[in-house]
Amino acid sequence: MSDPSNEGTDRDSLFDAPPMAEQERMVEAILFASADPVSVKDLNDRMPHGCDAAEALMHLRKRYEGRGVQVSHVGDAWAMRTASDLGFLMQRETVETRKLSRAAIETLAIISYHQPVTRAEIEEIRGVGVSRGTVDQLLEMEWIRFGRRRMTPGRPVTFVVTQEFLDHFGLESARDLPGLAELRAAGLLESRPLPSGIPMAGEGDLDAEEEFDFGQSELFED
Amino acid sequence: MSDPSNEGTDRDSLFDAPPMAEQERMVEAILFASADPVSVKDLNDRMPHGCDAAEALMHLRKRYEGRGVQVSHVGDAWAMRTASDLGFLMQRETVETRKLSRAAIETLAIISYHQPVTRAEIEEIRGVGVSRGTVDQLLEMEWIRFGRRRMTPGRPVTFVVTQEFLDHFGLESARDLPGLAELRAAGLLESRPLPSGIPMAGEGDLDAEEEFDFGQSELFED
Amino acid sequence: MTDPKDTPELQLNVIDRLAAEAFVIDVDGFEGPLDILLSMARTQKVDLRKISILDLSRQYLRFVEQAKELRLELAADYLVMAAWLAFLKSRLLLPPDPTEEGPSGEDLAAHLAFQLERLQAMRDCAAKLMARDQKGRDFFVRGILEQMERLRKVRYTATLIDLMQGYARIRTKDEFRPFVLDRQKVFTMEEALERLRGMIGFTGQWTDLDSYMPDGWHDDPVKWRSATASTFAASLELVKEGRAEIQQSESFAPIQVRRRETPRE
Repeated sequence: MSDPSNEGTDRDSLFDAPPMAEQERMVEAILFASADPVSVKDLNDRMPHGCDAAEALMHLRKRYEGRGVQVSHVGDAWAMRTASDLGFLMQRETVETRKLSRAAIETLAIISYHQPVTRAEIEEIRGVGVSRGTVDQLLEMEWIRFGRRRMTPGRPVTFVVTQEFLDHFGLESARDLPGLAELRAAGLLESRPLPSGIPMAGEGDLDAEEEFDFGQSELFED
Repeated sequence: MSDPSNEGTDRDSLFDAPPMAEQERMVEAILFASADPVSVKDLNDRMPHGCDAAEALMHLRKRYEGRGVQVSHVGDAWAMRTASDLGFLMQRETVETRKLSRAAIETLAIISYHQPVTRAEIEEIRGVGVSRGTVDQLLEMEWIRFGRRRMTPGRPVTFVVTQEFLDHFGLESARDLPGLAELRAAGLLESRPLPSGIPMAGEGDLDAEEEFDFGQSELFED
Repeated sequence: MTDPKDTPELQLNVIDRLAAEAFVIDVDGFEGPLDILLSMARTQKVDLRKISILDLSRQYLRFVEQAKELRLELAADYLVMAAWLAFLKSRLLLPPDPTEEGPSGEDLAAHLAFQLERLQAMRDCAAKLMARDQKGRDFFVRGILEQMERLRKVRYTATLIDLMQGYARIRTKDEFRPFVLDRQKVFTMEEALERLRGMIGFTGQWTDLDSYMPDGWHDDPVKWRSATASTFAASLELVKEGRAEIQQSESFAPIQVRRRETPRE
């Protein structure tokens, strides 16, 4: 009732408005419990007759200055919000470990075996495009970094693996990676003769899946 | 970190905890943002290392004394709630709760005053069978939950009240139930077995009833 | 409601039954044996141990009779109490027998009094509980919830084996022959059907299926297998259409087909 024309009417004199401290409590409770910001008019409508929500608000606002919660203006209404400097308390960090995608592993493998290697070379070896996302991910993980530019036309950048990469995989140097012959001996590299010419179930499926998951972007991006 | 064994360790001394005023702000912000009570442990987990949420809470609680919003203790957790004398301002926020049957209310009272209590004991106190529907309703409202099994023949489950129950009725703990001490002094919370040699309401018939149709009797109750 | 255990006189229609139950509930307010006793004990305003158990029993049994007419389940529940009371009455009326074991009528009455007092106390507590300030009615929770933001940090990982397998996969890719169906050596079902349809019209006699195979498909075993399979499948299709009959004298004997004289429609 900040409207002066309302003051001193018969109706007002019938009821004494609650003391300002009480009005402040009311505004506090309403702002706290409201799902949406509340306008001064709404406050006045909800509070007993004769209250001055605007004044109560100012008191309340002052009271919360510097507190963990702020009384703030939202549009033409008011709301209580946690202080912005405490936003970090409202976040909970969860670390999820996920396996690197097949595209990323293959790209990483090529870089580690062929470094320094250009993107075009990676693509040639993989037989499919390499998405920017895949390379960025490996860069961000700090498993690869840019090497020297190749002294060929276009001066393409090369990629090399990092110390971080070597540490993660427990390698002294990239040269320690087992060669093809060793991979074969370890059974990791089966040269699968397929007499019937029918693709192996796993192989075909995985390719299809990759196509769907990563390949899509890879086909279009570059 | 109210645990004294944690104090003065090397780890603590590495980081200076924020000043208590700042910790109080943090607790304020966290409690403010959450509709559910937050435990001291959760507070400490979310606040920077070295904080003492329990102490900050005490300061905060004092600060909100007499305000429109209160810091209230609910079980082993804390929550902010509007002062109940201002409920009249909140018609808009009022939640229509499902009307509880008389059977449900009595069952709830028995569980809260006698917990942990088995279904047979509830029936013995009420003198009639307790329908599954009644218990289900209380479970669904999250006012009761299963407690430990009683180490008696048949290992019956027991019921206890929940934090939500305490929160709903503004109780710090089940020990604060009204009239609990008087009831205990009067011996009315004891389980006093019936002098032997006579049929007991809770034993014979009611079990049979449960077998074929639980809670017929309760249809009469309201 | 229509429990088969109901006796015939209880087979009232639903409206009658609801009315009957409403009568029990609204008018009497009785809800269970203890409740009845409680209200009776209260109206007599006396110590249970001193009241006439005989009177109490009589009143009680009268109520049970009344309830029985309305609903058997209710009465059955109450019969336990009736038995209890009858037992209690007998204990109180007979002079105590020193040789008999078990509780005295006094003990039983005392226990009954305890049960009633306890139930009343719980009812009072329930009322006090519900009269408390309640969440969502008298006090309120924070209206604007700030969701705990979950910062999901994903850490990618791979093992050396993954790496080597990945590399091996790429390096051996060339050794795989992409799967392309070799159409040259496949005699399709459609082809066989077309061929068989054209030829069967001329054959009224049992003829080996083998003789319907296309020329030049007998020599290459791969082609022979394919042509045999498709021609057999085509013959089955014609049988299904009602245009041919098929027979085989024994296992692995030649399969024979012939035109069906009167095609089924």
